[in-house]
Amino acid sequence: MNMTIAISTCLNAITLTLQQHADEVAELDQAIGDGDHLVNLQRGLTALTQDSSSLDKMALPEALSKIGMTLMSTMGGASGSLLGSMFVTMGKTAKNTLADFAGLVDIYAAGVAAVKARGKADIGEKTMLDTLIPALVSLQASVRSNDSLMQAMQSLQQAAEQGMLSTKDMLPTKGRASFLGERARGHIDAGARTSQLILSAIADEVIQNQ
Amino acid sequence: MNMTIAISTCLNAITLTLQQHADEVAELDQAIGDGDHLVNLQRGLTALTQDSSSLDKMALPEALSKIGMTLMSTMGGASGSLLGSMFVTMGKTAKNTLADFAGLVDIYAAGVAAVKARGKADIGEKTMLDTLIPALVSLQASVRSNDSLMQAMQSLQQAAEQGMLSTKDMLPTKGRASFLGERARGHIDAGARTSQLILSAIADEVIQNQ
Amino acid sequence: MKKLLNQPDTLLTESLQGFAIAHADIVIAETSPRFVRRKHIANHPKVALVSGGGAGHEPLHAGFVGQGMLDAACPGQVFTSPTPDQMLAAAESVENGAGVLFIVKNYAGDVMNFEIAAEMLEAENATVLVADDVSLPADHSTGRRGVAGTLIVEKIVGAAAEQGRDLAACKALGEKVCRQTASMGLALSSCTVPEVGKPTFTIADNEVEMGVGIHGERGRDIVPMASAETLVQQLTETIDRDLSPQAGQKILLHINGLGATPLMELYLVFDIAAKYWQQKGIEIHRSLVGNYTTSLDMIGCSVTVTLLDEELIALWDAPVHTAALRWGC
Amino acid sequence: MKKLLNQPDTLLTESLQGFAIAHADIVIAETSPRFVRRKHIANHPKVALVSGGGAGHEPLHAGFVGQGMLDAACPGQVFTSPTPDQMLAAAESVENGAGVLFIVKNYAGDVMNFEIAAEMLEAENATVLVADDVSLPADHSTGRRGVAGTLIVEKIVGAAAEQGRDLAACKALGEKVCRQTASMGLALSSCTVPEVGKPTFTIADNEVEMGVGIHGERGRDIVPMASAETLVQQLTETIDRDLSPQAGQKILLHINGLGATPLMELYLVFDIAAKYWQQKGIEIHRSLVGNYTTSLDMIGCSVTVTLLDEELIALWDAPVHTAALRWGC
Ligand SMILES: Nc1ncnc2c1ncn2[C@@H]1O[C@H](COP(=O)(O)OP(=O)(O)O)[C@@H](O)[C@H]1O
Ligand SMILES: Nc1ncnc2c1ncn2[C@@H]1O[C@H](COP(=O)(O)OP(=O)(O)O)[C@@H](O)[C@H]1O
Ligand SMILES: [Mg+2]
Ligand SMILES: [Mg+2]
Ligand SMILES: [Mg+2]
Ligand SMILES: [Mg+2]
Repeated sequence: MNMTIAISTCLNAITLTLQQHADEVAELDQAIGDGDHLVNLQRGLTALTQDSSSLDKMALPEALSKIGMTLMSTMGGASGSLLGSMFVTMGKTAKNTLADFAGLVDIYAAGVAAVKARGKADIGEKTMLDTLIPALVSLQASVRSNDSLMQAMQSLQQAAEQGMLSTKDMLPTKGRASFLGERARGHIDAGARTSQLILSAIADEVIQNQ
Repeated sequence: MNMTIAISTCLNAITLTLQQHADEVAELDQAIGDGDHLVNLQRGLTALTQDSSSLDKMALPEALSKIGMTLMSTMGGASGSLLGSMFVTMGKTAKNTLADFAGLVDIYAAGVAAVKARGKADIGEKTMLDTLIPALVSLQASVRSNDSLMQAMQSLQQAAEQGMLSTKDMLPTKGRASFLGERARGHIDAGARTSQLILSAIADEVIQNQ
Repeated sequence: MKKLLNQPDTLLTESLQGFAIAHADIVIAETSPRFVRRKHIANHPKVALVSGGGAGHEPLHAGFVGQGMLDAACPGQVFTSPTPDQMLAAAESVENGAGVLFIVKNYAGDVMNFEIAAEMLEAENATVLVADDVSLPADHSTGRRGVAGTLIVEKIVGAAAEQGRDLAACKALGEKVCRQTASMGLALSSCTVPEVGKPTFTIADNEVEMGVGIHGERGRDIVPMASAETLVQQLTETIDRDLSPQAGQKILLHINGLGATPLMELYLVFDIAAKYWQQKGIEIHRSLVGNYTTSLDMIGCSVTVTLLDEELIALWDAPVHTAALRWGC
Repeated sequence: MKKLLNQPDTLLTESLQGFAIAHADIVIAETSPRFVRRKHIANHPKVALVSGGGAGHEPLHAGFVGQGMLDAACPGQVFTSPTPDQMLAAAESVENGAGVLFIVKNYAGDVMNFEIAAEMLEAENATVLVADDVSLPADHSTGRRGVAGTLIVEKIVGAAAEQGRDLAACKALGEKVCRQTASMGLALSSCTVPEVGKPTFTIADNEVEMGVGIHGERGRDIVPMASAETLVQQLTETIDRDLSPQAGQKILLHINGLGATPLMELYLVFDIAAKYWQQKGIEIHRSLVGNYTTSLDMIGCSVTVTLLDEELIALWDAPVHTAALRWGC
């Protein structure tokens, strides 16, 4: 399987999808958060995009670490520390992992574990993890069943979307939305939505790049 | 001519007319003043009304002084000091003046002079004086030409109304409205309007009481 | 109207009760007639500083009663000057042999009511009229309005009175500060007088009221909504034309919020104004940023500049202990 | 959105520049990464107090940097926790041998970013987590939020650090103040985040958001608009249930405005809250009324109570010289 796509390509795709869903995402964090999630992510993305040509030239471990450090020092907020920790950890893991499909899934798994650890959270708490974990489970299943890259990416997209949608009826127990208690039910979590948009955009790029 | 009407009767009539024109008066002071003129006047009136039975029993000089002191200590604002000074001065003048029609006009003249002195203002400056002075001129003319009380009161009402209306196109040079300069043109002065409403209500009472 | 209150007509009394409890260590609030005075009256003759004005400008004036500033303040109804009996009672309660100096913002209502009080007061007294609003021409028919510069007069003269200057000297000093102080304000919104219950005026999203006073009234002109840079420039340039400070001049730069402007924005305004003056070689020697002379819940700000000399700097720096301004003790 | 600004994304930087000029006598503002620190670092080892959080709460935290309170503060973007590199740089710039105490409001973003900074910092360090919002149950899944009680922790621990207490003692003291402090807030309006440009939520004229945090978010419940008496009662009763002070207990009563509430109304709230406690035989021993922990231009307030003992009283009264809180010097 050929999975080499440039980081800059991914960044452009992510920037585009967030632009297209900007109002929706902003409103999600306004409804049950504090309204800054879109701007936080975009600040991080802008910083990464400025670095994209040098990121393209780096080896995967360095690139992932650099992405993590950049997100950590530009985003702020809950999502900044979580995504920052995720990528820094992925960078560390990548150093000792073969970057084939299974290896990339392992690297992603390490990233998701870092989010769980940093956020002291798990699936079912109405956070980005409700996207990230189902996506991981789907990827791991694809590795086990030797899916084609196309199949793997499509299942990933489905799993991420289902996970994202599942946050709608959840009672939040982590992050700002938890303070609203029952009032937060009926709203999708902003971080779950952006994670899903990002994963889906990357998957599209992988599919197109085949 | 019989002019004895109870102060309480006048107060009730004034209270009623201000209630009927409350929104209009409030809006006049909101447009080119600071929006408190109606409330200031009503605060003064409420205080007078509480005292009305004792006011009814007093001799004219004492009653006028008492009204002046009460307005002075309850109204505040430009209008409080002006109406306060007006009535205190009328009380002083009443001590040495026969309270027939001509005498009452003299007493009123002293009150208007007090407003002019306290406010360092005159006709044409877009203030209550644009009602008070034309009303005085009309009353003095009625004295000279020996008008019937009915005639005198009707001319007074006309003069006061014309005076009040004349403030609309004036450029204000005293009071808060002066700060707005040209922007104040096109609005009637709140104090001119309330003075006119008050004079007119008293005139109606005098007419009915004949 | 959404406000935290019980009844519009009990708000002032209840609020003043709260003020008196919160600052019981330094002030006493009297209720009939209504005034606030220092808890501790000097035991030697000292010029007594008395100010007052309509409510709705909090912390002005009651928030400036205390050591090194005012001796007493009379709050009127919202935007309504207090009455002569309040001023008289306040003055009599703090006068202790060196006379009374009234500090009066130049508005018809305040001027006339304080005039009446001054005529009635037996003790020796004098008045300083504050008229710092340079949005009005110097020859305006009633004189200029008194706005946010008032607290600077109160602070500086308060320090001088505390140090024992006599009535004539305090009055002269107050007039000097007035001459050397200029202010101008703007508003992005109206405010709502509790007893009226709706905004005093309406203003479009793309409009700014330029040259406003502090009674929630419209400004001299409507100007188009623009960047803070552009708007603040209009304030500072007008002040500059009036005071014409020379390069090397030390100034006190005071940015005042009208009540509902976030502090973050006031510091932005400070930044713009400070740079304007610095580029002209003027030294920002002292500064004060915050909501000090407000118009209830109005969105807006004013810029005030006082030209400083060694005398004024020393008096500005002198200890002050009031509810809203405190340093040096 | 009507705000005094140039560009939403330059507001923070410009505002901080203004802050640095206005308070150049006591603070220095660094820009990359962004933090504010005391101008004068103690020349003997002293526990360094570092706090921070999203902007939009001004004067919290930068307004509390100075003698007797914080050593440094890191402002994030509006309502967005600062980043670990800011905290690290701030801590390293003020650490002088006695370790660093981070004072962190309990929000996921603040907690996690400060955690990362603490992991990276080589110097000895500890953290006090402020979680004083009793609108949430004590066993809330993330713990309670940190709100207006934070400044009380910063003031009291700041005084102790100034007096030379060591890191462990400062942390223990901070946790004691946290245990003895409870807050609750309400909002009559939303606020508008400059970069978003419209209110975070809408609320009907007859509704109040009860139990709000300080990020312009909705409260725990919507309650019907009512008199200040009724609304404030709900705040004080919840605090009372949590702290259960006994008759004779001395308290610090802090009424905080959320940004756009006139001071007159805050003193009314103080009056209501003070009487509630006085009727229970509680002594209002110290008080603080004003806009200290804001949510931009939100209309609303919070009530905070800290149970005092002689130790806390002495530390509260100790000299403090910051932009927003100053006494005793
Ligand atoms: N403890 C946590 N674990 C995992 N994800 C979290 C946690 N707390 C918050 N999040 C995620 O972060 C998102 C909010 O990010 P953002 O708005 O950028 O930061 P903040 O909450 O600090 O304003 C939430 O929608 C949620 O998905
Ligand atoms: N110098 C003056 N001379 C005569 N009348 C004046 C003067 N200044 C103000 N007024 C009158 O007072 C009215 C305003 O009264 P009011 O609103 O009660 O007081 P304030 O202006 O202090 O708010 C004006 O409409 C005007 O008629
Ligand atoms: Mg958020
Ligand atoms: Mg008026
Ligand atoms: Mg008025
Ligand atoms: Mg945030």
